[in-house]
Amino acid sequence: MDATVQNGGRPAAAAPAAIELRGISKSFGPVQANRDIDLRVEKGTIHGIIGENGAGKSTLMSILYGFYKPDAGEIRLGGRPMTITDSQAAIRAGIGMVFQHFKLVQNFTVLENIILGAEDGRLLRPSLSRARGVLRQLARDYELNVDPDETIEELSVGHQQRVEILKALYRRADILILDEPTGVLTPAEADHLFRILRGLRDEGKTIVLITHKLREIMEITDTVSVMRRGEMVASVKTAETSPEGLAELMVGRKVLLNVHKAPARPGQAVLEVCNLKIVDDTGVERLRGIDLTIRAGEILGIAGVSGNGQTQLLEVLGGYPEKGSTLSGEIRVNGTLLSLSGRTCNAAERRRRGIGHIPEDRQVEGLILDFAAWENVAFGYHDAPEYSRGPLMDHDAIRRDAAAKIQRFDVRPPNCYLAARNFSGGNQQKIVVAREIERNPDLLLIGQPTRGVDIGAIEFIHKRIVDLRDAGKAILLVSVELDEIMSLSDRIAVMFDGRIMGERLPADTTASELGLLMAGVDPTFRQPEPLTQDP
Amino acid sequence: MDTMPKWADVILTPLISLVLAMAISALVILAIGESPVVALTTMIDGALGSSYGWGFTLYYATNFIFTGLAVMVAYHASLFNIGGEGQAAMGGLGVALVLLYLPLPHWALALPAAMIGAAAFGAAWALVPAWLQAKRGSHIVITTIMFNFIAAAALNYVLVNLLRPVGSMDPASGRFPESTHLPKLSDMALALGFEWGRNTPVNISFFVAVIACILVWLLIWRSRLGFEIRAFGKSEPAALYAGINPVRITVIAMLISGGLAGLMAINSVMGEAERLVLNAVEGAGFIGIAVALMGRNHPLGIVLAALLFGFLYQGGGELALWTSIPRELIIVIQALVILFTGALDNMVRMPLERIFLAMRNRGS
Amino acid sequence: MDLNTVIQILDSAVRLMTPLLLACLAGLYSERAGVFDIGLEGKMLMAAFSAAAVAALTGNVWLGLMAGLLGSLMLSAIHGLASITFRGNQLISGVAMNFLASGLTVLLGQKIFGLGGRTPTLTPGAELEAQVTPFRIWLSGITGPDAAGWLTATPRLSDITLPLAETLRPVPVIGPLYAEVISGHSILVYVAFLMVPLTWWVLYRTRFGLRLRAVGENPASVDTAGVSVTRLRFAAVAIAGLLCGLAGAYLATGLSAGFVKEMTAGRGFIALAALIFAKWRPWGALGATFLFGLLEAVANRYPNLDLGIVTVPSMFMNALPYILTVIILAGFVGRAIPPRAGGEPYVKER
Amino acid sequence: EPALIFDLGGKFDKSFNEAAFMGAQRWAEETGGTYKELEMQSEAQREQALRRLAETGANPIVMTGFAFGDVLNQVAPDYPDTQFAIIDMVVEQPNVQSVVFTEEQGSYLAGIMAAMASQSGTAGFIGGMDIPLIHKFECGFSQGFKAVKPDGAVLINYTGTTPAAWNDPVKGGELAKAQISQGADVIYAAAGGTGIGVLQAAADAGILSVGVDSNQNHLHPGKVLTSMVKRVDNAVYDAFTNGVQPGVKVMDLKAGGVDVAIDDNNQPLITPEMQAAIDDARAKIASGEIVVHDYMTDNTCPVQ
Ligand SMILES: Nc1ncnc2c1ncn2[C@@H]1O[C@H](COP(=O)(O)OP(=O)(O)OP(=O)(O)O)[C@@H](O)[C@H]1O
Ligand SMILES: Nc1ncnc2c1ncn2[C@@H]1O[C@H](COP(=O)(O)OP(=O)(O)OP(=O)(O)O)[C@@H](O)[C@H]1O
Ligand SMILES: [Mg+2]
Ligand SMILES: [Mg+2]
Repeated sequence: MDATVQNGGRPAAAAPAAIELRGISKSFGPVQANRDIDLRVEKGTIHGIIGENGAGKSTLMSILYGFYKPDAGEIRLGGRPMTITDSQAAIRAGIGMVFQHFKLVQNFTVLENIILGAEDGRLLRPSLSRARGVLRQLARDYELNVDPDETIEELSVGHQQRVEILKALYRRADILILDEPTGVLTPAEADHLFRILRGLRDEGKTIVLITHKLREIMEITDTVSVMRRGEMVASVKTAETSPEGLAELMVGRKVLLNVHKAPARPGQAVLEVCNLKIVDDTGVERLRGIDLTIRAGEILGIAGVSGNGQTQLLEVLGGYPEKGSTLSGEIRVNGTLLSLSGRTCNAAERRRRGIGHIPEDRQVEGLILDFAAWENVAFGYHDAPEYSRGPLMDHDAIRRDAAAKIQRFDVRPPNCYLAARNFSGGNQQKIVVAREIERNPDLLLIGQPTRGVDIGAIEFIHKRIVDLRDAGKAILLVSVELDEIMSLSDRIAVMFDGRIMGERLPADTTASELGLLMAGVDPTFRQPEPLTQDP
Repeated sequence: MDTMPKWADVILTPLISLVLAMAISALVILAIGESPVVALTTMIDGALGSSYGWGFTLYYATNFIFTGLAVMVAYHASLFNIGGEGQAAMGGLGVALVLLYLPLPHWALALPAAMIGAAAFGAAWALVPAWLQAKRGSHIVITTIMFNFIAAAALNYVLVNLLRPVGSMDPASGRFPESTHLPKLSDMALALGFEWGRNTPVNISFFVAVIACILVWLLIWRSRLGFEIRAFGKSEPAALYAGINPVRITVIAMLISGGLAGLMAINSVMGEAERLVLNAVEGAGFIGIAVALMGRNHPLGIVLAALLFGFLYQGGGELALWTSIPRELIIVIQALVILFTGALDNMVRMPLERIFLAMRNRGS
Repeated sequence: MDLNTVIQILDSAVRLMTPLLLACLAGLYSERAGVFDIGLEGKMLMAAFSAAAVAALTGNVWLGLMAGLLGSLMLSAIHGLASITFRGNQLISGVAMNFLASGLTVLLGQKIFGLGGRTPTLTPGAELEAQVTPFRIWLSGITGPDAAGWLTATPRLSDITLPLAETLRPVPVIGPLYAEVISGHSILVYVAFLMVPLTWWVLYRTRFGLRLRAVGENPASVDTAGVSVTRLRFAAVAIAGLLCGLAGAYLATGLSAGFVKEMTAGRGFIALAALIFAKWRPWGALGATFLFGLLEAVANRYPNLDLGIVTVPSMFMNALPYILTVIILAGFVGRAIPPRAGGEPYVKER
Repeated sequence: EPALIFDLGGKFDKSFNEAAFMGAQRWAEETGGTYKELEMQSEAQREQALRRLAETGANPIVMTGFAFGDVLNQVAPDYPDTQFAIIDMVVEQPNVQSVVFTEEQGSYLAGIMAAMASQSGTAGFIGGMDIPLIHKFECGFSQGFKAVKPDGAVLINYTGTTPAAWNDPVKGGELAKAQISQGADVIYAAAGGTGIGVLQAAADAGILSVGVDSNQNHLHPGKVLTSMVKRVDNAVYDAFTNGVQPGVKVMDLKAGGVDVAIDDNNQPLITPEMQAAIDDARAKIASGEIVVHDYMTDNTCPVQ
């Protein structure tokens, strides 16, 4: 199955390939991340790479970028053999890379981040003013607008990614590698990114795109390679393949790409939120009066561009509103009023009331990366009676329980002693999902359940969420993936600027209608909401 | 991941590091014109060669176990407690007040009472920095450093003006009542019918220290509180998500830490000096940092590191006492041991890993 | 409190803050680059010893200064090796440096001078003469007597009178302030104060500074930009060494005349506290160290504060700077966020 | 073979340990004998050192510093055949000689000299660690000063409350400068290594200083008014040469235990009147006509 495609989507006949990798191998200690890999990418094409979590995609691209040194193999660029010893060499060879986890300095401005490592001289001032000019040019050419004087921590992830792309372009990259660029983007942002990428390709630049989303592969790439367990299993023209085919190549079995679920049979109201407001410590109103109800046996999906209050909503419901913020309104679960401040407003108390929570960021909130998997399975429920023996924790009981959950959720490797850090993102997510779902909560809060997770795992996680609903539980699902929202939810609410813009049934709406709502436009009233904040 | 068997990492690496440290120390000794062989044999003989030497080694180790545990507990909550020195000094004050002013007819009563006094004073001295860190975000490293200085001044004031017997030159309290003197290990050995460590200060506090190690181990790795402390130490946002209260954990961890540091006083003040002297801590609070870090913040490691430092203290003391080698040499040796086993350990580990990987690849 | 008292206290504060300021800036470079350094104390001590020892042996304070810088740099190199090259624990390494300096200075001092770790007093006199003579003879054998005379000129840093100090003195308030507080310090005091704007400029206006700050916040960003993390961090640690060297040399050859064991007396730790206080910023460092210097100077000036009804005991006045630090920290400064990558060795990962 | 144990400050403390060391050295040079000497690392070693020396047959065993008192009290009865001498502390045991110095008397003389040398009528005292022993120096000095200049003032500073106070010449110098700015023109330093900084600052400012314990006049010839010498060296020398007589041995002014040092370095500073005043006070103290109050007896000082 080792078909190497000779030609990309553009006619480039006999020209040498922009990138040619031959026999690349790389191991980390005992783990072989890449095994004898060949890859050929034509100039002026977009080449996709897909594969399960941990298949070796990021490693391969990091080698190309000089970030890791291969154990064996050869790199050719434009037909010429290159030794890329470090990232500086890669940059000089015209390679730019946007890493899965951005390499930006959080408290620097955009401009400072852009020139870092590519300054013109010893003093910053000339570099900064030149970069400002170049940036303006790039912004015009590629619709890459960012405020050069904003610090990174104040930017949305989408904008942070623009900065990463600008960094590469500023260094005049001809080859641009993007590692899971859309994992954190909203659909609109992703569309924008693809427009930019197409523009770059049309200018003759070569783009390598790592992604878990087959839709994106089909939409934008010219050719695609599939990796599995450190090996390259296929390279094909995108036009000659199908999502199902790719999925099967990738996972090694048939994958259901759509969720099958029975119609919902909603019962009593489990969660009732009434006029919930939050003002944060800087005085900005983050939630402006949220009203919503979720009943037993239904999934309420919340769509919206990230940063419109979803995070705050999840945090408040989860019992840990941001420090220094002021709350008002009412939250009831199963009819009981929850406190919004004070000693009884904490996550442990909420769990006792039957609220489970899969947080948006598994690595920062959901897991303690240095803890073993079994400890993470108890995390948050560590004072549960079945985990205790007198004043101490019953480790045997926890491990038994953890092993069983890991088994049921097909976490790989099924080793409950391994530190969470050493699982791939998809498997980390499965640990969190297992922990929360298996507690059988009356209400489950879910934030971005499948961010960065491979399709095999997505299929699995979606199925479990639906199972929980069918068991008569209420689910609040927050996701920036419209596909996910549309296919999982029984009702969809769209959040914009701290408000619910409207509610729709999945069958009665379209992606474009939701998109408008997400942008703060209510198409039914044909009257745009004011974009400015209330005084 | 695991390129090296665990035993190699836990035993071989520190051992080779220790040998390297000793080799450099030998060079230093040569450089000042003394004989490394004599120095080494004096140290080993003096510290480990007799029950007498062991008696001192264990006495010092007891101090270091307490301060090491103190640093460790705070460290697991990601708090760097440099205040062991001041907390231990205050613990000494607690011990002295209890023993001087409470009528305690027997050591078996005096010990728990003194332990409560020591732990309470030590913990109280840690409370303000803890609270300021939790509530106001004042950096605990500065506040605990400041509290060391403040403790020194306060203790000086109390000893000179309040606890010093009239007419005494010595800024020290009076002697504690005879009835409160702790049994020495040597006495216990005699009671069992053999002679061990006569005239050495190691006393029953050593067992208290060992028990403290076990309790701290249980606390950190077996209890819910310990789970919360470690979780909070690794990630504050995750702790919030799990319903762990940062203020509560910060304060509790520091109270336990300060209490443990304070407990050192039952060994040095109650067990050895039997009165409170101005300089009762003698830097053990700072050694505790090295002990905890070298012991990889695990009670077992702390016991081993404390023994190592006990050995260096006693062996070095012997060196200073019985040879013409200046006592500062011991400080240099300590520095080298800390450096090689604590900070340069990767210098040994990296080549070892390569060797083990090569062996495994050949094997498979 | 009259003007003279104010002037005296400020003057004293300037002297007392100078070693703190230099050490604080040293810590700033190192920690801004992501390498924690609790070994400031040790480096200062090593520098103080090397500077005093060489000044005593050669009779030349400038050679002493060089030696001080080298002594401190040596410890920096070890710290860098441990915490950058071998990715060891930076705190342990710092503790080790403090122990090493504490032992080595006395050991070497005793070996060389036999004065129990003290160096000879750096003022013309018999004690110094005995040390310097062999060097002078050796030197004049090489260069001839004239150069030897020049090379062995001053064993100790002298104070500099700034221009117009005497002329301006009669001007009320400003005159004495200028003549006493601003003028009349050792060259290293002015160097220390100039280091503040210089550091600010380097940090925020140069390429080196940009990269330095970046490597302390997110070393991966620097690494992926093709700049060596190791080299940057070593540079920062070396600068820290040089600044500690100046601080130590100032203690031994400027403020006092010779080395006494443990003479840094905890100033490295105070500098560390000042650094956190300053939130790792150069101007903040100036303010924080000035505050510490001022508090100490005030406590020195008023050893027993007589409040009429009660006399505050001297122990309390001694502890006052530390108590005030805690209060100020709790009341006004708030949370200090350290450089994000501080304390962590850089290991490549995605 | 006699033995000498130094207190924690170490034998080169620029203070009384060093003086003890000098005494032992003098004995060794004169008699050609050898002696054992011990420097300790920690508090717990006091007892260890005493016992080990006693067991190896050293005799007499001399130790410097009050901190040994408590331990010696415990240990001495176990070794009835060994003679001990302790400096700066009284230990009542049949085989212990307690050597105490009347530092207040020597300091009193220094105070007289300071008062006579002072133009401004203000003198300074800088102590090391704030402990009772140093207050004894301070109080004697103040009494002597006030005896000559009742309206004058003595400024008093202590360096600190930790052992670091003995080794901080920088702070010593700063304290001296603070006192100078308040008008002090003679400063008495009883502060070990810190005193070096005091003497230096005084010399730099062109005023006079008074050294302590050993003769420090040579450190800044012509700038050190005198040194209040405490002849620990003599005490050690005596014990080594003549053995130890149990009981309390008071090394007072009369016995030459304390005195103010006058040598070539400070001779030019000593006016005839000053010399006469010292001689007069010396005689009156010896005869009991002047009683210098000892701070230790009641923890107070009659003059302030
Ligand atoms: N820094 C590292 N240290 C040790 N092993 C590593 C490291 N980086 C990668 N690996 C190993 O290499 C393998 C491939 O990892 P890589 O990150 O390339 O996978 P990936 O295909 O990018 O996965 P994902 O889709 O989750 O991003 C992993 O299974 C892992 O075992
Ligand atoms: N430091 C490490 N040591 C050993 N193995 C590691 C290490 N870091 C990551 N791995 C391995 O790398 C593989 C991929 O990890 P990676 O960090 O790429 O997860 P993830 O794929 O990033 O998640 P996602 O792509 O969803 O963000 C995992 O199988 C994990 O076992
Ligand atoms: Mg990846
Ligand atoms: Mg990944």
